[in-house]
Amino acid sequence: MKAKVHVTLKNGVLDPQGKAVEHALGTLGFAGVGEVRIGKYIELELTDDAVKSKENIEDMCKQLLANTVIENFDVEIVE
Amino acid sequence: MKAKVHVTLKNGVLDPQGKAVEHALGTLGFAGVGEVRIGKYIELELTDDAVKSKENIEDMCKQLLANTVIENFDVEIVE
Amino acid sequence: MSEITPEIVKEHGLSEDEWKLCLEIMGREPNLNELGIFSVMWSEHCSYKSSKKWLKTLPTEAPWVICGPGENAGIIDIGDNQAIIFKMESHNHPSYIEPYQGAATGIGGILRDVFTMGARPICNLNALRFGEPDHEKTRHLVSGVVEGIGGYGNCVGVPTVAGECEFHASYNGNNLVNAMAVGLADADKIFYSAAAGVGNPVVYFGSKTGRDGIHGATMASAEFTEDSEEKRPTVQVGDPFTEKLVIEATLELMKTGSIVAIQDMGAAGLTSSSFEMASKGGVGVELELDQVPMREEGMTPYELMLSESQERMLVILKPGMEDIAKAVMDKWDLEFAVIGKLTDTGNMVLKWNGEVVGDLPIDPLALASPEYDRPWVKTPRPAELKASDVESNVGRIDALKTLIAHPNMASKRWIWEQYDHMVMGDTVGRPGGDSAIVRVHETNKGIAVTSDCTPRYCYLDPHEGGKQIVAETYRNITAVGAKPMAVTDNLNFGNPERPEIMGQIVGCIEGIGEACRALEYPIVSGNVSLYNETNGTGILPTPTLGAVGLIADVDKAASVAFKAEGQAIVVLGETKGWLGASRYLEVLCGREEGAPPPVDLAQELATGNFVRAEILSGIDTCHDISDGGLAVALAEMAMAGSMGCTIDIPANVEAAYAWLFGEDQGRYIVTVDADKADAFVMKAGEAGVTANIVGKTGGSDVVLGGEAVSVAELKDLHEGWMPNYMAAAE
Amino acid sequence: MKAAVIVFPGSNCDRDMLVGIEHSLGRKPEMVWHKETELPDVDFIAVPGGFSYGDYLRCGAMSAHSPIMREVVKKANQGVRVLGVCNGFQILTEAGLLPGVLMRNAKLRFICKDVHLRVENAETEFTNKYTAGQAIRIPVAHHDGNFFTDDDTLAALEGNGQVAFRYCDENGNVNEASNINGSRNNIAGILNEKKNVLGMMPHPERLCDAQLGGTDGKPMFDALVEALS
Ligand SMILES: Nc1ncnc2c1ncn2[C@@H]1O[C@H](COP(=O)(O)OP(=O)(O)O)[C@@H](O)[C@H]1O
Ligand SMILES: [Mg+2]
Repeated sequence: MKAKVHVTLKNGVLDPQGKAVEHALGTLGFAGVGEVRIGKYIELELTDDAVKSKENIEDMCKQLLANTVIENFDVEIVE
Repeated sequence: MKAKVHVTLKNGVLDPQGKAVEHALGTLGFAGVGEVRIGKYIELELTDDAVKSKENIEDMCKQLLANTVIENFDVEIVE
Repeated sequence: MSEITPEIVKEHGLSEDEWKLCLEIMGREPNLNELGIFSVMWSEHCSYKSSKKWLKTLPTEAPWVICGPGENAGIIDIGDNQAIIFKMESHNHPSYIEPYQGAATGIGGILRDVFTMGARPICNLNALRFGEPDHEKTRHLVSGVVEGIGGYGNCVGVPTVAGECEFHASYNGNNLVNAMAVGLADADKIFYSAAAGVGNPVVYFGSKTGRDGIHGATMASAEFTEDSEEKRPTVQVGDPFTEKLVIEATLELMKTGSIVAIQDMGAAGLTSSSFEMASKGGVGVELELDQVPMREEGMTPYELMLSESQERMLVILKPGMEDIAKAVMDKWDLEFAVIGKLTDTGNMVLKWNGEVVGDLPIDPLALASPEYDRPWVKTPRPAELKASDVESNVGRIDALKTLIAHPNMASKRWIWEQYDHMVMGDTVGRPGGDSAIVRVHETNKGIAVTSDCTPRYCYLDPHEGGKQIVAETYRNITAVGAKPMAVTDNLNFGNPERPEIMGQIVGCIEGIGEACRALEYPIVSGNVSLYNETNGTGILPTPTLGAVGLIADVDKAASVAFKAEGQAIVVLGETKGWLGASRYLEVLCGREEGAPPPVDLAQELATGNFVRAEILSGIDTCHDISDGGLAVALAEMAMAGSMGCTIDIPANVEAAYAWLFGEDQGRYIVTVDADKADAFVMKAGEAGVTANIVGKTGGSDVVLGGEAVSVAELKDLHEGWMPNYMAAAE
Repeated sequence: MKAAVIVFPGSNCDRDMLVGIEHSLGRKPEMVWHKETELPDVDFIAVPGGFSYGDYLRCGAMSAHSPIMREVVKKANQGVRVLGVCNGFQILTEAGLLPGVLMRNAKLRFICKDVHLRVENAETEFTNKYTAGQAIRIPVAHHDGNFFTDDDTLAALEGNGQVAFRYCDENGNVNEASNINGSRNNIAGILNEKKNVLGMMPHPERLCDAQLGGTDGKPMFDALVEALS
């Protein structure tokens, strides 16, 4: 069992890496790309039944995996 | 229209970040978490029809978004 | 049934003769685990089979040398029971395949060589060579390599204080990344790698072992071909955070008195570390490979022996000290495992869940590794060029402006500002000078460090080129006021199986040896990187040297910047106007030819001693003259001090451009108060050193024989090239 | 002054900080390992720079959860002076002692060089040996020093005199060109509301010794020593 977590920057928060990628894509000749936002994708292997609740993983996000001042997170549990 | 790109480390490639997070979760008292792998999640806004092919985004991945020596990528196009 | 087919032998890079020797040593056909071990132990990278014969000719001794080549790093005595431990090593091939991780793990590896002997690393250097700036791969490589060096070095908290960065078409397919680490230890608390004590536990600590870089060592010994990029998954990823923990844990473990011998796991991982330790100590080893901490499931003994996972150490403990050592590793959250014991069999016995899966005689394998006397031809010395053989259709100011903005001469600030060069709080001389200076913590002593190589000289005349590199490091150390103490070498060449290349290797080593002997400046450690070729085109011969000097009082150190207006500018050493193989010829005339300037070693010593003594008695501004000659050196002093100078070109010179841009060796520029200049020139003469007053400091322009350019304009050109070049990619 | 320096796995400016404090204090501060659950009786705590936990995930995120940080937060709330430099600043924001976050530098590269800072608030126990508007020269060495916060918080910081330092040129002009990392309003260092907690990206402890090229960092430690003795 696994948890897949997406951590993304909130709207309005500056994303220097996204900006740089946006610019670099232009330089490389890839036209037609608008805003680029870079987030994290975290896969957690769950070895123990106790953790398998979504709430539990959300707790991990709040405490560590995301900085909720600037980031949103999204948790999905998969087999 | 958007492209969602996941960039993840290839199997067997060391993930120092994932390892450190795995350890930190343990210290915070979250038991039952096995391996943690951290990748990137990139959202690209597509403003131009020309870029909307999956191949085109895959090209961007190969050239810039992913380091194909150690990373895999996965592209999904959404409305 | 043989499991070892000729194809398998070939895949492991063993020649037919080597395979025969292998059968002879084993007395039977080896199994795959054993073959894998032979393969890495006898790779060029681990065995030095092509260079050994010539390396033996280098001078390695001096009264202040505590430990020369043969251990993980070289050690010199700097008094007060303190020792400096240092070495340079290449990570060329990995950095070409994956620049960030390749360069990063190069830093990690060289740091381990130094702290494994008991030193706390105090600084790093990096010598970089890339293809032409407009080659399609160059920017990407520069960006990745610099980021990787910074990413690793900054995180472990060791300042990167000096280096080099050059571009040349011969590196288009083979960039060079040579990293040097310098550490400080108590002279009476040095740790060596010779295993001892039958029955003593063999202990592993650091990171877990994964399938990283298997066959990295053999890869580093093979030429690149178009399809080498297929080998990518063997790239190792560095974990500088873990390295930082390993440094602290190692130094802490050393204080517990539990260590008999210690060695990092570098190229060829567990294989070379265990064989070297056992061979040096004349003991046998029994390893329980299933006890090795593993990162992945299903790993095999073959993989465990050959993995090049980073941040791992091997140590022989005193009996019964396992718990003490484990407590240290627990504190630092590192893996710890007893993976075997020393035996008296003289063999390496590998066990896997109790079953023997390999049994090899240690000494025959480690010591009887092949040594080749490869055929070589001497490089013919090119004709000497006269000034009149060199066209000069550019004015001197334009020539100067072109030179200082040229990729090979422009400021490398863009690089060193990405390196934390101040962490640890002892960087007294920051990057940008002739040598960087790192203060010995809590003293007023300083360690001066530099790395140098002039590949174009080595290509045209390997012997003179070899001498020149030694002399240049000697000058760079001397120019800050430090005494040159010892050298580490990193010999980068093409394919040694080609006699012309072998001729370059022999010539350079002989030249280096001659100069080191003359200057009482031993080589205490080094590394060889061969087969730097792509599709049959080799790199310029690039025997990079890293040097260490000592200054007793850092407050007396000199720097290149002009400091006061109206001082006399004095050139020490003779200026004849040697343009052969010069930057002027290369950059302004597009010619890479002619005999490079010869080095007079006796004169070098006399001039060096004079300069050093004068700095210690008050001269605070000094710069050696190297690439681009007198004019470029003056411009560098002006830019560093934001102060101009006025230079009079002597009337009797044959050609002004030769006088300004010639690269005659053995020269320094110093400034002295105007009223003391004549006495200074006299004093130099008495010491057997030619001295000429060429002008004076002051103003906002550099004026060369009546023609002027502002220091501000020079600075823009000099500082502008690299950021502009790199920005074009962003 | 009784001072402590917190040491995390991966701290690497802990010794720099120790020496910086020692220059003003005349003796060494106590070094406290992050796994400790109690702080000695101190009136000044420094959280030094480095790459605690490798800066993995987010700079300072994992250290903010170290056992000792609970104590640091407690003491800070009791009024003990806390200085976070570089990674220390990042840790203090992650631990909630200071607002905002430090994002990747706008140009994405690590920067190590001397920069100039304009002293914005010279009336705190950290800064009262400088004068308001003075330009001081202090080195930076960071990859993630791009200070970001939302408009409201920014307005509050500006309104309460919580901005301690701004990046400027050598003449004290705060402009786009001197904003080395893209920070909002050129912010290089901020205070909490009570002004007993200061976080800054530049390293004052690295320029407290003329041999290292300058002493503009020393007045900060002198000021603390004076205030706390
Ligand atoms: N890759 C690098 N890393 C750090 N410092 C560098 C690097 N490349 C060049 N430098 C610094 O730039 C200065 C000039 O380099 P170089 O021209 O090679 O010096 P020199 O001619 O005195 O040998 C030196 O201080 C050197 O340490
Ligand atoms: Mg020099």
